[in-house]
Amino acid sequence: MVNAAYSLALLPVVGFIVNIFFGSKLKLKGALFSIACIAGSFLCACLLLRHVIAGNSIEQSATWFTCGKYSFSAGLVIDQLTAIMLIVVTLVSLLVQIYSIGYLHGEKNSTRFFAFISLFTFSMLGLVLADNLILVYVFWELVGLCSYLLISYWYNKPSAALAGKKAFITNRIGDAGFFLGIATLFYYLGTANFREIAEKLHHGGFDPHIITIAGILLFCGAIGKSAQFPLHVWLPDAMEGPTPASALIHAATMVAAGVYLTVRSYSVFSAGNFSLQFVSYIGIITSLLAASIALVQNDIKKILAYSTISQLGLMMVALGVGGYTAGVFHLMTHAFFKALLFLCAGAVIHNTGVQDIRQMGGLFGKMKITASTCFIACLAIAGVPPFSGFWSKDEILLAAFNHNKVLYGLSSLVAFMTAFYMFRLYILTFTGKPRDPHLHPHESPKVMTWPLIILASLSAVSGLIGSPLTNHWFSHFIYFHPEHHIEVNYLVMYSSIAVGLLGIAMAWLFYKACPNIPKALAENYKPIYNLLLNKYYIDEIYDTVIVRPFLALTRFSFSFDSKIIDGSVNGTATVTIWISTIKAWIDKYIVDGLVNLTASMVGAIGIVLRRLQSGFIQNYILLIFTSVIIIVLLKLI
Amino acid sequence: MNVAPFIADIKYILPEIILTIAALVILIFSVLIKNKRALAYFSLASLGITLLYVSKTPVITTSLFSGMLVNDSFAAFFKIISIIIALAVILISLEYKEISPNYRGEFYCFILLATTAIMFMGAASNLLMIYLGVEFLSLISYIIAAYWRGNVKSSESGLKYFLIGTACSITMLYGISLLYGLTGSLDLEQINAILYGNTSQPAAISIIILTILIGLGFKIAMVPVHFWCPDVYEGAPTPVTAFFSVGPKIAGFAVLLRFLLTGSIFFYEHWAHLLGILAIITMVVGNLTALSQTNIKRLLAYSSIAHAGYALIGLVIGTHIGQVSLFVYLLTYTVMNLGAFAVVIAVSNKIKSDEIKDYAGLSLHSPYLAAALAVFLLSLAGIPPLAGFIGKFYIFSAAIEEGFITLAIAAVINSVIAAYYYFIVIKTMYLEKPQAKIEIKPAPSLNFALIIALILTLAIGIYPQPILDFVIHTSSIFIP
Amino acid sequence: MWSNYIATSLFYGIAGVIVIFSILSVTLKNIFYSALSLIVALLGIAAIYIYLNAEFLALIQILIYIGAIMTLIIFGIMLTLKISDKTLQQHNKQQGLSFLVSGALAAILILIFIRFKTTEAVSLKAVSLADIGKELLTTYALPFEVISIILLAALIGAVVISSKDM
Amino acid sequence: MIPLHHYLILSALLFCIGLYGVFTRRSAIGILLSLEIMLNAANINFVAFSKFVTPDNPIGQIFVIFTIGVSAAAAVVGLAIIVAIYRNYKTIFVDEINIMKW
Amino acid sequence: MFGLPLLSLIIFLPVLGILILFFIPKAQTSTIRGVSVATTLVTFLLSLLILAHFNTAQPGFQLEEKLSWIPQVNINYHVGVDGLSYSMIFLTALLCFLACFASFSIKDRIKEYFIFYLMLEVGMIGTFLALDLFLFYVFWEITLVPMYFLIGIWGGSRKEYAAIKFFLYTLAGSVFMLLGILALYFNSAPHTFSIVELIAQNSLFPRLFQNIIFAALFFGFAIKVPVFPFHTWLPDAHVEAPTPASVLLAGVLLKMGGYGFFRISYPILPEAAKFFAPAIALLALIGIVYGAFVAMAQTDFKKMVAYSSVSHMGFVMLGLASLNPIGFSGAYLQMFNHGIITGAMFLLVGVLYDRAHTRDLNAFGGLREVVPVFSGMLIFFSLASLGLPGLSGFVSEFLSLLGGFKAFRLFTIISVTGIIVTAGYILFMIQRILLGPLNPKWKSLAEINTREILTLVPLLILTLALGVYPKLILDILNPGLNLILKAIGVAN
Repeated sequence: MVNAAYSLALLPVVGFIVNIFFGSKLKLKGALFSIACIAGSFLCACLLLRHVIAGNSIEQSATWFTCGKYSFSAGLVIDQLTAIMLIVVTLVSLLVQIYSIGYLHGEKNSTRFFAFISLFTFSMLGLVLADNLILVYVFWELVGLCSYLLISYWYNKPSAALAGKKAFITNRIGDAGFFLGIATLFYYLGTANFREIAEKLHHGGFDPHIITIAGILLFCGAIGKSAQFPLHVWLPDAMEGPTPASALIHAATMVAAGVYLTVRSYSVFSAGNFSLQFVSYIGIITSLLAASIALVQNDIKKILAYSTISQLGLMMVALGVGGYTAGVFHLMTHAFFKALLFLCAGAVIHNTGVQDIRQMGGLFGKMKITASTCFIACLAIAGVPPFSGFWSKDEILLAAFNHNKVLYGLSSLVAFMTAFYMFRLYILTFTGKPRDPHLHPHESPKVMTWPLIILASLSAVSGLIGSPLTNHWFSHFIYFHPEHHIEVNYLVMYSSIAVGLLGIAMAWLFYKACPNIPKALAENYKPIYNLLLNKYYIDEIYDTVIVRPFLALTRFSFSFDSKIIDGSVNGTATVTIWISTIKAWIDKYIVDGLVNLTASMVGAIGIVLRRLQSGFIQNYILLIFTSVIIIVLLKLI
Repeated sequence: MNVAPFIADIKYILPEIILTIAALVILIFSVLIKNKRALAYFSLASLGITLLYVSKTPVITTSLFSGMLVNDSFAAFFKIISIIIALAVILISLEYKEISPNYRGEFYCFILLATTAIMFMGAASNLLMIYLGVEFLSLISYIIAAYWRGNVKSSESGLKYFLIGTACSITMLYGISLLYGLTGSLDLEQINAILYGNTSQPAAISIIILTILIGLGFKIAMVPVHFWCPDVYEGAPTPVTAFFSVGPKIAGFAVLLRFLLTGSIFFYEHWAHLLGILAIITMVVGNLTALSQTNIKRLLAYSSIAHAGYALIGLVIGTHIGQVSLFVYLLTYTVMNLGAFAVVIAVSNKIKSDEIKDYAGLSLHSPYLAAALAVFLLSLAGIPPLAGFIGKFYIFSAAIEEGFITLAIAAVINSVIAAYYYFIVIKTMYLEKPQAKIEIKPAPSLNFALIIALILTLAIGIYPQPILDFVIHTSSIFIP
Repeated sequence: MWSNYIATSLFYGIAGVIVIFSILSVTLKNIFYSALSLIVALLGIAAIYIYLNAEFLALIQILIYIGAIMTLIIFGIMLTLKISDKTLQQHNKQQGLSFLVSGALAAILILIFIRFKTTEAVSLKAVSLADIGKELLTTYALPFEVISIILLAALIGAVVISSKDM
Repeated sequence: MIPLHHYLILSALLFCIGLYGVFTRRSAIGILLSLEIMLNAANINFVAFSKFVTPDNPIGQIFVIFTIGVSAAAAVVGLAIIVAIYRNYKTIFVDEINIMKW
Repeated sequence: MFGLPLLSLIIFLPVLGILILFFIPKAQTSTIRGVSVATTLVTFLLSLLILAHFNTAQPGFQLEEKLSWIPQVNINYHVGVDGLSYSMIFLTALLCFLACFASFSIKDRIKEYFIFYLMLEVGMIGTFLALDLFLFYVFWEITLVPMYFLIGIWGGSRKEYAAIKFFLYTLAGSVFMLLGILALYFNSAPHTFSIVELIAQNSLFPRLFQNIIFAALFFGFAIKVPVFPFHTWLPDAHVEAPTPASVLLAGVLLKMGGYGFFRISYPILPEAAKFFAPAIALLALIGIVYGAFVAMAQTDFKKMVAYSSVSHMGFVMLGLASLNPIGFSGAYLQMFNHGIITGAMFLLVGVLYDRAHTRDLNAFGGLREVVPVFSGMLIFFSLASLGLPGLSGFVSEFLSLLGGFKAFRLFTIISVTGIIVTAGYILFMIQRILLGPLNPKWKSLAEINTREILTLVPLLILTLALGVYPKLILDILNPGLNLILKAIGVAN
């Protein structure tokens, strides 16, 4: 069974190598090859899931390298959490790859895209399989790299290059915190392996203060990667990349890595006394912020990006309030319907060539399958009962309700806003009459629609495994420590359905029934509207507060380096003052003497000494005897 | 009539006698025969014989001529060095055009006489003998400095050298008279016996030491008495400058060492402090003024002042290790300096100018010569695989072993500054474009001297052991 | 006793003559006159030698120093004298400092010589010329030979340097 | 009898007068003269010490003989150089003879 | 292998090459190039042969050779190799061999060029193998003169200034080092220069004495590393040096300083090492952050890579100052990796400069379309230099920071910001050169040719191999590092 795990990880690498080196020659065959690889690893994932369901988990590690008495090991662990994640990653990656054959049909050499996608899948699988924090850190940055490569895939677009750089650097900031967290844990607990950390913390006897700091530092990594509040600015810009890439990376898998890390090292968070609250506070701030911005965005991909940020925020809230299972469950369901939404958006953009939803309208007639699958996804994300979104969101609200009423209230507000902006999007793009005459949308080809259909069915069905119908099989499958089962609270369930339906109704009222309400609202609440439209001006704040002064500082340090340090070391600065004062007197000799000399201080004294050599014999003799007199006087005194 | 001892001592000063006779023979023949090269070969032959004789005879330390000279390995060391210098100078000046053909014979005679003068100074242990040796060497130096009669600069350098030289030697004479007055004897041993430990008249002793220091300092171009050095080096014909930079300098150190070490009449601890300061000032002045020089002979002049400063450190240290380092330094300094001057002669024979900018691009059209000069300059700067480094290394290790940390640090900083102006020359040779495209072929004799100097510089640098054995042996007689 | 008194006063007279004439020779504008005043000073010094019962030295002083060297110098003056030289300023500008330096040196030396203590011995027999001759040829034989070579070298050098043809 | 230090004072005076002459005389021969004065000062010293310090052994006097010899040689060489300078520079004023400086 | 003195052979083989070159007339450039490539190749093969003979597990020096050189002063020609020096020898031989290929772009005075080039190699290999302080100092200075000429004659516009500045800086440092060595010599019991004996008696030196000597040696080594205040020679020397010279300068010469710390300063003067550790850590921190900041503001490609070297070498000093096994392994590995990565970066800069004749970053744009293979290589090595996991740069930086974290928590936290800024300026560089719209001027830019690719492939393989499986080299380094740690008296 272990070699299934190895083959699972290594197949995408094979796909990557084939596509990178022989991509230009293989053209389409290269893409098919990488899809085959991903399909292979998906099968292995299913095998492993069956193996894990059968109750046994795999754990293997070998020493990576040693320095002195510390030895660093690298290995893989497959337990329930990993199995679920493997399925999610490989499945979504497979579907996205199939979809992108159609999407990138026109591209010149699209094999590079497939190469990066398979490299990304490899690193994501590695991240999920890794058994210790250091290995996670390794794949963590590799995943960041792939997102950089994919965002700046269309390299001749300057905005894509900028967005890629911004994504990588923001991730790097998070990674810096992540590293410090690993270092604290490594020294304080003596190990980076998850299982050992959990056992050690379980025994207790550790100063909770340090563990809290370690937890918060680890969470910094998650903030960076999952685009939580302070470091969320890169995700909306990451939409520059091709939509299938966004679907896979910026919706389903990579952004979920932050959540996965928090889940995987949950023992650290629970041991610390303040870290869980910290996680929930960050989570709720992010989701509120993102949801409010999404209300007014007009670019279809930006809306989905902000919705991802807010859904992730919700997952963080779930983890923060102790809803370990709820978080993971929402992560899984969200991966499916958010990937689906992105692929629909991709299809829409691919066919209409425009991203602004105000220009779209009435596409339902032309793109039946895309519209219908998108409708299912909207229902799921809004939390309408039979669909997966309802079950996972309900569990989160339940966990929040049990833990802290305020969080519960805010989360349901977020649920309401989510429902509202999703259906605003749906109504504006698909229903009503087409606003832009010269758009001529048409249904996307088979290869794109089939993944949509599969994803739609998944987002419909996947919620059931956590629902009471299968008596909460999911919470028995993934749980933290004592397997406590929270009983269903019907009040919370009904209120979440009500909130969802209210959101849909409002959207229908605003955009279907009387379209002038949004404009009216926008007019009289001008400042708030602009605030939201410009994303609370966070980008601008960052730019003025951090980026611009930073660049100024680099320019200053460069001038400081070349003028002060360089100058003072070989005396150029001070010498210029020296020479100017005695310029007239020794001008001729300075000019030709110094033409190739660096005019260092040493040189200047040399010139003065040289002047002593006046050529007059009697000067010399006089100087000799004066020095004799001086020496004698010195000697006598 | 106790004439016998006088005759018995003659066999000890045979080398000096051979050279004087050779000089006289050259004098006579220079009038009779026309081709001057025969004279040169004759002088080389005589030098060769004396060298063989000196290196063969075992050294028995006795005092000769009732205390006038002392024949010991110290004197033998200086005999060998002075003969080597004379050989090199004659070889270098064979092709030198500026020395007018009809006075070339006298030139060789003077070089031989100068060598005998240095030998006497090396061996003198009597104040009178020291004074005569110094005067003899100075007189010959004034003559050969002004040897290039047509040239304005040469006669000016001769005049400057004469006037300042005589002034300093008369001051030394005055000091010797006072020393004689104080002790009533001219023999160094007796003077030391009398003066040792008696500090009755500090002022008188100070004046005596100072005046003698002025006289000898003049020879090694120490700081207060270094002013003549650049002008004379620039003016005198280049082979003469080559001789000045090594001959008198080493003789000066010989006498200073003899004074310092036969007995601490200099009340050693009393004066080490002053000599140390003078050494540092000499180094600093030599190096700093050299930075802005444009004429290569003046640059080498200032560099020789700086090297006198380094050698002084060896002197200041005074213990056995200090002496050994001084000898090693003088030996390596001689080899490098003569080599450098040989190249300068080869170039000035062709380009007729000593300005540094005329050396531009030398490496392109005569790579061998440029490489040789580069090696010598690097060795002067003290870069490891070469002889100069061994000299500097010994001086630094002596300084550190005896705890003269400030001296060591001053020397170290100075050697960095020195590297700068040596590199100005290397830079012009290698990094700049040449104006004129002239291929410089050095004369065979000059070439021969150059190759020997090059081989010696590299050999001492890479495997200094044989040289060290030779030096340790000679300086072993002074156990302070 | 009386002759003794005259001798000492005569000594101070001669010393005064020497000092005055050497100052004159240093300060006189006309180089020829300063040479002559130097000759007078040298004669005074010869007299001093007699006082120090070094008669032979006095003889040498007069014969060689004045006879040979001073005549040579006067020849030199004649060779290089230009008519215009007489009127020119004979002293360069650094008089002030040089007077200070030489004065200081004089003061230091005199200070030392006043307190100069040395082993003053008294001997019966005066040093005769024969002793000097014997010493010259026995203990100082080597310097004797060396001084001869020096004079020879100086001779040749003078010929080489000042000969006319190039 | 004239005490020793009177002679020494005389020689010191002479030495310094000679020195002053060397500093200030402009003509080369003038300097030569002053050098002769300084030399004689030293000779006086020698003879005085020979009489007072080593009366029975004429070291000082012999030394003076040699110094006179050397000064003769020096004077000869000096004058030769001065003549050569005169031929090249047409002047023997020392402060005009400095082509080589710095 | 049949008793050949392997170490002396590898040191003096280039000398043989120089002798052969002397007799080849200046005109036959191809034979000159052939001979020099052959010499560097054989030297590289020799280094592999040494590896074959080298037993990695056994700590201490192997293949030792000892000949008395100057018995008077107890100086002897004593060479030996252990894990630390072997890795540096391998790096030197490899870079020399690859840079020799890159030297084919040198067109004028080729014979002199290769003579200086081989002389440089002698000095470098000698420094790493010398076990006698005097011999170490001699080889240390031998590298100065050829590098001066390489920069001076074949350099860029301000070559003279850069060459003399490089020379004087290093000379000033090495001269003080000489004083330190001499002081060590005179204070060791039986007056010895041998490093092994000095380490054995390092407990005898009194504390104050150790501090003074450490300061003197620090001055010499810090200039070479370069540590913060003494780094100003590096950008000038790099920018003006021809490509192969700057590859060797960055790849090997900087490592001599670090090697000096590991081999001489730390084991012989343990108390001083502990005493100065915070100061060195602070300088390292400044080096990392300041170097990265200044690199960010550069418009000249080569100068940017030069300043990035200052920043990367800051990690070496941080690891060094941490005085624990992780920090030490990280520091030494960083030296090795930095040599390979920056060597490759400079080769790439050379490739670009040979074609575009400008190094101004803003003059490029969108080259990815025109030269995909070159941009692939550039991206690979840039990512390696910004410390992307999976490549060697990451392992060493991670270990240095981890080691540093244990010793100096606050300094390391600030240094971690360094890796963020590093990512910043490297991606900024990639963006300006490769991404964005194609600058029409470079439409006809020639793709990287096979010769240049061949020089880069070995480095690429090494970076990847050491990144994925660093055990390969860490096992070679560990015995040596543990020995040093034991000498310092740090709990292993």
